[in-house]
Amino acid sequence: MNELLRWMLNLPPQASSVARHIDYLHYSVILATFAGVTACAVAAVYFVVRYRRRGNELTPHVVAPGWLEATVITGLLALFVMWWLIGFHQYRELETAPPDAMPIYVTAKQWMWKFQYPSGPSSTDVLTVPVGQPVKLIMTSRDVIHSFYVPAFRIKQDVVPGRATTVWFQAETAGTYDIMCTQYCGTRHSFMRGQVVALPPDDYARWLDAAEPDHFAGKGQGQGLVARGREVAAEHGCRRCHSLDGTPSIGPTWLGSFGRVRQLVSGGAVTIDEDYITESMMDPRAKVALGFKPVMPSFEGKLAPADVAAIVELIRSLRDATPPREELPPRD
Amino acid sequence: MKRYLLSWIALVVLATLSLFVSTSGIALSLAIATVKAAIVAAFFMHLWGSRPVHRIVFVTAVCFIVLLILGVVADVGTRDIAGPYVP
Amino acid sequence: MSSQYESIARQHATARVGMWLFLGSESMLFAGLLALFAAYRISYPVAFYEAAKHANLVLGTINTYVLLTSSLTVALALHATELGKRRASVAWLLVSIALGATFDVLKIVEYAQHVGEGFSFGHYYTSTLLPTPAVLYFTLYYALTGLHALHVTAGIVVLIWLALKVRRGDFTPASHVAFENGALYWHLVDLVWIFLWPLLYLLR
Amino acid sequence: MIDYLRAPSGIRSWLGSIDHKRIALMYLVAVTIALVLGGAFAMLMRTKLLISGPGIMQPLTYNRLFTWHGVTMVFMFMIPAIPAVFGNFMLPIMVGAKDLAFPRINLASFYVYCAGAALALWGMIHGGADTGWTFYSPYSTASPTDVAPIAIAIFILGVSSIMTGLNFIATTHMLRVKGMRWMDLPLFVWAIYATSVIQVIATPVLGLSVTLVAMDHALHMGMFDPTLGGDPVLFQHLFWFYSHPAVYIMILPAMGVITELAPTFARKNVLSYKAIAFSSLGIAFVGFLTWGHHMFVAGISQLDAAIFGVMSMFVAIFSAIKVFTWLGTLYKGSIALTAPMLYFFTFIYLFAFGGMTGIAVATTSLDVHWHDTYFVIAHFHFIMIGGTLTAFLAAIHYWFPKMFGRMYPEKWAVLSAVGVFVGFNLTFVPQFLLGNAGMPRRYYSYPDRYHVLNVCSTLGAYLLGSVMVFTLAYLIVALFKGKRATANPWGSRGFEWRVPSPPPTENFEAPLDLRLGCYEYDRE
Repeated sequence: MNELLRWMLNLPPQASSVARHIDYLHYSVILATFAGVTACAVAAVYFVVRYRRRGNELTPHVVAPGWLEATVITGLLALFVMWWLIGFHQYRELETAPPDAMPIYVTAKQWMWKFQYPSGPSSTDVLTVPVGQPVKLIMTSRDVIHSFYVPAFRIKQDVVPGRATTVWFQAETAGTYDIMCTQYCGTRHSFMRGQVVALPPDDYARWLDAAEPDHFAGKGQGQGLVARGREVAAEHGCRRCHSLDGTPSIGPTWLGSFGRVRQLVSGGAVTIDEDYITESMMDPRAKVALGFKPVMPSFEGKLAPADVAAIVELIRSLRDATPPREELPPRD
Repeated sequence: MKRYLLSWIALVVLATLSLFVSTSGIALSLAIATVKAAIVAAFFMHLWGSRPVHRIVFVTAVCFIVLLILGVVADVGTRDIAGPYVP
Repeated sequence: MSSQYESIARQHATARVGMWLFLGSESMLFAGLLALFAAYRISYPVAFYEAAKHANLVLGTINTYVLLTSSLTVALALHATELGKRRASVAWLLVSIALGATFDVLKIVEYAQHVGEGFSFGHYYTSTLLPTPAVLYFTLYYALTGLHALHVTAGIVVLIWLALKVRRGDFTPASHVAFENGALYWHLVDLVWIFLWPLLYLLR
Repeated sequence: MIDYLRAPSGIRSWLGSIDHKRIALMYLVAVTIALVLGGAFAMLMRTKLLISGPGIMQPLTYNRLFTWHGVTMVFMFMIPAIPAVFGNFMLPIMVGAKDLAFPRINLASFYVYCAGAALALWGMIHGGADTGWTFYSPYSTASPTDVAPIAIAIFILGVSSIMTGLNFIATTHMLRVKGMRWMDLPLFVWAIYATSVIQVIATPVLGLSVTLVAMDHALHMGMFDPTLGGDPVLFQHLFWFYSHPAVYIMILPAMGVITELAPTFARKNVLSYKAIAFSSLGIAFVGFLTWGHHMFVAGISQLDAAIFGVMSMFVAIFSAIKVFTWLGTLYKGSIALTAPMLYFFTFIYLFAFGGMTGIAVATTSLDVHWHDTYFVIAHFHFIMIGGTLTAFLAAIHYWFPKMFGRMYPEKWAVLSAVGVFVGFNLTFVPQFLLGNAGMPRRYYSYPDRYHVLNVCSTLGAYLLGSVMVFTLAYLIVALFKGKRATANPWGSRGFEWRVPSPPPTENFEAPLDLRLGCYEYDRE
């Protein structure tokens, strides 16, 4: 039944964990549409034939009974709100990635996709992922709004410049599926297409080892992104203000900070995640940590995406160690 | 005539008041501004005694201004409230 | 009286309804900018807090008093026309025009001072004192007060046209709906400034 | 009483006329030219999509074409079409007035429309705007093409729209004939009133957002510039705050026309007057709460997505009420299958189908798959062409005798109605399937697997285009050669059929007699 309806509606294969549920909701909505519209058509044809004009006779003033109107309205409203409830529940699943999802950094640039894996390799336009494991894409754009769309996974998320948006999926069947940019982004918008290659876990592991990390940053032969992160942090002077072992310094320590909630000078708090770290590198004075001076320079344009990803991975790798008691200076 | 002078005095007093009370946050200043706006609308713009259509148009416009601001603020303010994924 | 109305009073009432619809529509123009201001203020509270300190509170406050007083003088001018006192009405109108002009001049002075300090808008923003999102405060500042100043200037033109008509004696205590609509427009301009002033200047 | 067509003759008397009927005809000419122009752009686009890879035209040309198609159709045809032509002509007669509240503003709105249209055409010839009619920043503020003229032209067209709306609201409130209460108003007047409320309230926000885009593009004002901390999603909020109510500006007058057809050709009282009247107002006001469903995947918060999702479901209820009330009106009627009635059934079928796919797209998780694909394009064309354009054709045929004093050729009209239905379905049903398969919109070249459906859609477009040209042709011929029409060729009780056709400049010799209501077919 599912296959028949999927073929009739010309839907792409259901290759992700959520695709099947979304398609069931799709079938219910489309079938209800056909039912409703054919009912209207049949009623119209019946009325035209049954009540065709025979002469300019007078017609009774029929008033719609209140109960009929009420039931029709509440019935329809219940149906529509039920669809919304199911739809929004699925939307929540689509929007919030599972905590154990493997992060991959996506940079959208005018008319190409760049993928950066946490363990080093990076690739353009082809995203290789393991089957059966949730993958979280942390995406940002270097120029205009693009939109990451994989029809086979039923996922889509606009990639907004100046911000990190995330989308997640879990490939169920191996194969190659099209990536398409669906937000108009310029002359070659329709050529901005890529592929997701879903490999069984062991093939994926083999692919990962074999894949030479892109000499993107020119350094860091063959070691992971975390090691590259340490090197980039030293080279760009981050280590002068941010310690890795918890010793207090000019800037907040990175030890055990990932995932924690941090108070801000401007009041309010923020959970330290990729979004906050990326933003603080590009625009450090936007959300200054409580108890510290806004002295950090901006790294906008000085750090390649691979370096940004490397530093985020470095901070993520330090999160399990327990930080020393954070003594905060009294609030001046 | 007297009504105009009275409302002018009220407006000036309220303006000066909101100057001193501004340190205690934007909400109070906006409340005072709304009172001043009500005075101008009611007396200077004769909303007080004129046709109900005028009041309906004024209230509708104010409602839609607030609606647009709320819609945008509701989005920007709650962008990362989404809790962890519970399967 | 146009032929589709059955009485001149009906035509005047319709003119007032038309004017109020126009005022409702005009105020929606500011709704968009206010929504942007609210959104950016929530995204960057610190930057806006810092930037608001550089807004010239003295000139802002003077402008508030200027506009409030001009609302009074326009109302008095209308009142004088209703009583048939043409000379007093023209006098009050001239005071209102002067106050409106003062507002515009103070605005230009403020703009010059800001641009001098490097707080221009968008890509022309050159100051490095403040956190980067502060440029949004000034872009919004110029957009909001610029649009408002445009409306003040349009209001001044309307007041000048009204003054000429009053001097020519076109308005009688029975028929002066154009004057009422002109006054309504001026009061709307004052109403908008009543909200702009706390938002832009009193962000302490 | 000489009728308004021949009263003062001569070009100057037409171009300077403040008679609402003459201004309506001038709008009809301008709006038809816009329709033909927009249609031509669409035909060129469909021609390119015949082949899947690059070819026939440069990508930049195609991108400009879909922008011009969008701008011309939305701002120069869909929004002014029914209100400015049939609202202008019929509203005063239906409320029993001699003319609109502000005739000079009415004439001014026509010339402001012409100025806006001229500036837009100059912008297009000057090679402007490849940003899509939605002008999403930051691409619209960084586009190599010249965006500012077309953006300012849209602002000017908005001003004309506000002037028309303002005129209609004032007329409905203040110029009803003595003794006509709100519940005696024809339902077309309710629909035009609700449309005017949206026009007056929502259009300024569009004016602001396109001006911001024009200034960002020309003066680098950087309001939405991400490098300066700006947030492009905020532009989408401002744009869709106008543009969703704008789709109700397009559909409400069409619903008004359809509501007038049912009682006349079924010779029967409307099933429930209050349901239709208040659902028009309901659509107008609740329509303002749903703009976020265009941005489910744009990066708005989940809370916002929830609110806008629910509200979109509520606004659909009002449309559903209208469809059931129209069908209910036919029950126990005496239906004559004339050409307007064929358009009536086309409208019911296509609008019901388009509306239900609207519910489908408003369901949040399904929108993630369909957003910005050809499914959305098929949905809104079902409502715009299946709804508004069909109602526009129905209105022209229904009120042709009243406006021009002549009858249209019934045989050709039936043929054109059937042609529109077939051509339309052949064009847009394949696009539903393309959208399901995931073909994104605004694609100059597409993967080969979508090729067959695109060719089919293009053939449908050619058929629909030729039927439209055929319809235009026989209507122009009927202007001069049509049979003389009596005052009430359809035997309708509507107020507009109680004045001679074509009506005199003053509309009424004696004030409108309200003893017999406009939908009372149950007594003589």
